Amino acid sequence: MTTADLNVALPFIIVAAWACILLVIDLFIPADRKGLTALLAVAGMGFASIPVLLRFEESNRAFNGMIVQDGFSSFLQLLLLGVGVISVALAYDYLQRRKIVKGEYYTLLLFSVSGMVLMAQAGDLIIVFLALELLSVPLYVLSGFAAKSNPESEEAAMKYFLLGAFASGFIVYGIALVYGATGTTEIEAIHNVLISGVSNLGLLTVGAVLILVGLGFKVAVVPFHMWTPDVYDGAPSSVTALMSVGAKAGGFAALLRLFLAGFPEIAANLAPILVGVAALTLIWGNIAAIAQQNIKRMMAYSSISHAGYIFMMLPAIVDSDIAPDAISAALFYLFVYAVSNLGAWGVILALERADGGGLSIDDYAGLGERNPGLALAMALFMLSLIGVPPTAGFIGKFFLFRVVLDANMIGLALVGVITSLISAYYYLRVVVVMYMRSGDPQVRSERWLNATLWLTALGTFLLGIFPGPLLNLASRTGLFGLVP
Amino acid sequence: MTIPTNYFLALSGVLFILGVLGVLIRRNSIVILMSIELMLNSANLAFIAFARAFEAHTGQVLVFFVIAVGAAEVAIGLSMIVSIYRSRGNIDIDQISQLKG
Amino acid sequence: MSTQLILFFILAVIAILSAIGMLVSKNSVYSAMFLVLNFVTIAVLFLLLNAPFIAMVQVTIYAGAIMVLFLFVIMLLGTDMAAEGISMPWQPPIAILLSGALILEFAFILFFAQQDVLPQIEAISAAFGSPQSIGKLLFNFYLLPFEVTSVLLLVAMVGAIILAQRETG
Amino acid sequence: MNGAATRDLFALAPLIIAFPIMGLVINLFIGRRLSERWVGTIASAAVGLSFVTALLQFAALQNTPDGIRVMVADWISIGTLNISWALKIDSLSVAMSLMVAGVSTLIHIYAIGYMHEDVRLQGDPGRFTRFFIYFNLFVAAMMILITADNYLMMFVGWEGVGLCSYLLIGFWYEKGKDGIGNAIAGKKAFITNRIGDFGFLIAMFLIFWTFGSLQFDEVFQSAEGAGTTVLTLITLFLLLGVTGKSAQIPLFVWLPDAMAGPTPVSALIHAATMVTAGIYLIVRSSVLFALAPATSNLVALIGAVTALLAASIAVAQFDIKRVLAYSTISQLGFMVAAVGLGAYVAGIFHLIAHAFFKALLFLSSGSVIQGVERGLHDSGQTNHETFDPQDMRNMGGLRSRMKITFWVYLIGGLALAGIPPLAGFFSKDEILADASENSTLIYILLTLAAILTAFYIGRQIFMVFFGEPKSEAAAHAKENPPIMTVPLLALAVLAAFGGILNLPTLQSLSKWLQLTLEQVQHTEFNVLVALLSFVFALAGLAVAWRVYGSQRDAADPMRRFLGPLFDLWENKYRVDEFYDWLFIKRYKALAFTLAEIVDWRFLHDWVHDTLLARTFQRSTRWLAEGFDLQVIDGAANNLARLIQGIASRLRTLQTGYVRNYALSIFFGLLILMSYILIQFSS
Repeated sequence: MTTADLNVALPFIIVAAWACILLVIDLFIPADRKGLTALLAVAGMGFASIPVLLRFEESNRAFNGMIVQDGFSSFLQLLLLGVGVISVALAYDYLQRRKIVKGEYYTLLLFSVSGMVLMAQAGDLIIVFLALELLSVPLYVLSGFAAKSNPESEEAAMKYFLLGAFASGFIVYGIALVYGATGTTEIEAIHNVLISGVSNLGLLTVGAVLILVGLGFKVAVVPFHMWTPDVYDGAPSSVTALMSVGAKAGGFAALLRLFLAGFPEIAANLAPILVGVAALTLIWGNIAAIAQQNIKRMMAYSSISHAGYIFMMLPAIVDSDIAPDAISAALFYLFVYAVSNLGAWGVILALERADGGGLSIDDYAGLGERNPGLALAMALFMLSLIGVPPTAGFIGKFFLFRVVLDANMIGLALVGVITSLISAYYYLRVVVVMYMRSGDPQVRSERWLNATLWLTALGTFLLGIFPGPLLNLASRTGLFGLVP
Repeated sequence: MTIPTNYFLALSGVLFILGVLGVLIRRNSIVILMSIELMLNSANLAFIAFARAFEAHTGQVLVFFVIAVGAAEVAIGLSMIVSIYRSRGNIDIDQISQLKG
Repeated sequence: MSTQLILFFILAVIAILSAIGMLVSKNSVYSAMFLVLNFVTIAVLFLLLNAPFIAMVQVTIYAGAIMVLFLFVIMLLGTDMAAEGISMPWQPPIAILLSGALILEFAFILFFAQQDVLPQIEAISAAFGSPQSIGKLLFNFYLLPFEVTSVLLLVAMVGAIILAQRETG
Repeated sequence: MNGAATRDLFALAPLIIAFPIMGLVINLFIGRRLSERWVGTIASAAVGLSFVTALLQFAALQNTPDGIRVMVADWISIGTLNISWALKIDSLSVAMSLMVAGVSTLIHIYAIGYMHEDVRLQGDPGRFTRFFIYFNLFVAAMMILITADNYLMMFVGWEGVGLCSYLLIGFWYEKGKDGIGNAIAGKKAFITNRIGDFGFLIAMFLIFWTFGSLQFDEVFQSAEGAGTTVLTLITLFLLLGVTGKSAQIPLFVWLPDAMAGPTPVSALIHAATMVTAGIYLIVRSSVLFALAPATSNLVALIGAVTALLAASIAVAQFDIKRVLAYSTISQLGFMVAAVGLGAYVAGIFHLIAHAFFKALLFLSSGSVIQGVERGLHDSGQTNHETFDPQDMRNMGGLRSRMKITFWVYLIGGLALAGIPPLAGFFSKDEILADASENSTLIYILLTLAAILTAFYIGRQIFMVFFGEPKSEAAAHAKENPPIMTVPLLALAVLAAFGGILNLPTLQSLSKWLQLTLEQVQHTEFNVLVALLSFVFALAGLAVAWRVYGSQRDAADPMRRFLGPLFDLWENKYRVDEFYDWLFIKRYKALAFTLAEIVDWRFLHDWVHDTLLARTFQRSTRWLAEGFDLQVIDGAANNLARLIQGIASRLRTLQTGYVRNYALSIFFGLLILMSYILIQFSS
């Protein structure tokens, strides 16, 4: 271990160590001043972003290839740290309202973010596995955070935990098989063995499929998605917000790196079935969302469908000419999705009442009259999630579809376009209810929440009109040793 | 030493599927948790067998990590089960199904 | 057939039977005991594979600590005979059918379709798998994962306390 | 004017879009605190300034006839793909934006008066500001569409105008039939338009795929090199987009329902501007269409058939706005036919002339409706719930009661009928002349449509303004205030003298557009065609006079004369029902038949009872029930219901049982493994 190793791991180390320290500090913070813990958590993530920014475009291996640093990981780490900060801001007022204030909330959130940050850098299957657990275990606990007052939260936690552990069983077994086939767990080394032709293709393929199942569960693609609506529904909304963005981004970080840097040849063999999974996810997620009355469940299906859009990049990376574009499209979309989705969750949090009510779509009636600003923001987020120009979501989708077309997957592109047309149906229902029905929604207005909403709304709008800088950033993020 | 690696692989595969089966058919959440442990353990068997075949220690070290993760999962899982038992009076997984649709 | 092979088959049969026993036992205490048996059997297999250290860890941590935790919780909750009524009668047959199919596919892909050449197990030095060699690897090459594991265990501890703690005051 | 000054003028071009956005932002943030007068003035002024800017561009173009690309900012720039926020200022876009901004300004002013009344009649004055925000947003989006420099930006505007149209159709969303009629109309427009948008999107992807660019100039330059097949495909998908937005067969069903919006909306969006976006798209892409003759022929045919079909439906409608709606579809058909024949100038000419006289007709009809409603109020009658102020059978004799409205309506009507020297005569005649040279079939179809046009507009004028009042409300009807009548007069002047734009032999519009469009055909003024169409128009009017001129009772004499044909027309050829039959019933029948076949073949077989048939029947029933959810009112809604049906089926799969979810994961794994198995064993 050298200083260089530590430097590469610095973002993870800062977040994890900060979480450990915060765990102790929190004991001395009185129960009515837990806002301080929240602030400290934000500060921790702020510090962690400094080394990322300082070494944004460097490429390094560290800890014997356990972790790698490249543009890809830096981009995702920045995104994930931002997501963490926003999740804290969203949670602060919500926890007080639901009377579940505990300092451990922020600590666990930090631990989860540390897992995500580590996942972005994972260069070895064992790190993929451990980071996945590190990001999931706190989320299991956080899902059950409202369990004392709300049996649904308890149910969500149990479902998430059991199915999550089940899925990680698949991942472990998959890693074992990949190890058996290649004799190594380091992602780049796997690829070297694979191209030198000494590997056992059958074992490797089965192992890859098992890992795909486990990670597919995390990012919620059909048919591994069934937990999503129930867990998103039952978990405290502030946790769901983090889950829908952070866990997904972490899962995709591993999927993309693994299939591009580890075994692209296997991905090529699996391409038809990857296309099938993407198409099925798009169709199922977008159609099932239509029947939902509860906005949290609707957003759950929406998140499934967005996983489908990003998943389209997986069969596309097979072609090495397209791979750089596919990676940057996926990164850009993840960013855009994170901004719009967190914003939408912010609005949901603002409308959720202390007793857990206010989550039906009908509860949004009259929002346009009562609180035009909030309604406008929500409308913007919905339009962006549909992909209506000139919002950020449109650029993201456009970029994704372009890659799909470049990869000659016309059928998949068609499915994508048609399903995003269908998605307009349920997203706009929210807009219609807000503006075209009268009602009396109770809206919570709080400093941090409002700031978050302003920020995300502005981001959604500006990224639609000036996507240039972010697109540039996303397109300069090569993978270590592969894409310049 | 004449036991082929394949034999170990086959055994671990059977144990893995039995673990999966346990999750699919049992209603007692404690037994489901045990089944998941069985899945992890079957993977361990495969790791050790491959480690022996490659004559490399890597596989054995990986098992170490898997056991640690398994322990963490058990800790979380059991405390969740205890808390569910307190609020509902049973740990039947099929009765934890209010969220649906 | 060498003695080792015979030993392997005996252990394999015990492992599979104990796993099945765990699956079908109505009483969850029996399930736990079967699982302990399974873990111990696998530990013996580890010994056969020159992994004495891991075998010991398996027995002490898994069969010892973790399974005792299981038994403790079962006893604490008194749910050793939880009702296993029929709520989805079609699920077990489908699950068994699919599992059978998966085993067949698995076997076919790994052993017939692809003819993978797995490295064979040959005699090696007795020092293989010793605590020293594993320890060296663990604290040098695998330092980062090791630290991550410690963080993970800390998180699990905190999480378990939060989940199980009763509302005070 | 020197070059530098010209450049400065061009630099102002983004203001065409910026002014309406400023207007809406002002109203959005401080509109609540302003009086109605101010809100309306700000909105109108914003559009008026946009018009002035367009005029400046017109002036600047005199020096630089080739047009110019005004860069605003880089938008998307990745690898080979480079898309900027740039405006294309050339003779075509300037002509369009002058028309849109001009007509919009007049309609905005009219709407100040109209909405003042309307929000009070409907009982929610708070929505006055919202109306003008939407209206300004619409103009901004329309200007983005027109000045777009590439297909992507055009699509941005295309979606934007669609969104505004949807919002404005459902403006009184809680009104209409059963309290949701307007909302349903909005939904129908929305869904139908999404089908069209889908076509546009696919076409856009194909264009990018073929040419590697979306910018007009680059695409058109390399168009010759592309294969006919792909060009045909592109243009066909564009055509699908056109049929959605410009309400052509088969996607025209939404436009009549769109009349649920306030009348200024019908005038501005659903008659003068937005619906012409499709024609604009074809003219913009004329290079592509010229290289795909098959599509062009189809375009012409669709246009001509739509023109005739919609005109015939218009004959049998009683709602004053519905007649105009079908008339709009029919006139759009004329334009589509023209551009399909390659007569782009004629198409644009008719587009502009039509914008003048149809906006005039719609606004006047709004004036009539409010006159009648006020009459209803004054007459002291209490049957507000059952009385339909838009039904022409309740009108009559308004000529003497609403003098200004009558005269302007007459001018608009005669322009539509094609009576010289009004605008409609010259523009329609140019299309007919083109058709007579290129295709006899199209010519005949269009001529028949023209005859019907003269007839139905005559019928409308006579039913509404002549004879005796057929209800108390009509008898008490009163003229509207000047804020509404002055814009009417202005539009009447335009409708009357709009023909000057492209008089025969002078051809000023042709020469102007020639700067942009390469393949402008010169169609010589055809005296015979002109004379014929004039005679036909007169004949149509005469027949209408004969039948309706002195009619006293509410029954329509044509019903007796035409019999079942009239019913068919009144029911719009039962297209809505046909779509239902075509898509929904077929599916049910198929599912049922399949179930029957299986039933028969495995009769008395144990497999039948235990496994196959029951599973199969269950699954088909499962699907059939999902698809069959009492569907009657329109294909678009049916499509939505169908998807909703599947959605509710998917819901039942989400059982809430953890073990089911685990099984689904396991099942997924099994499928993946099976795939590998097949791959490895082959």
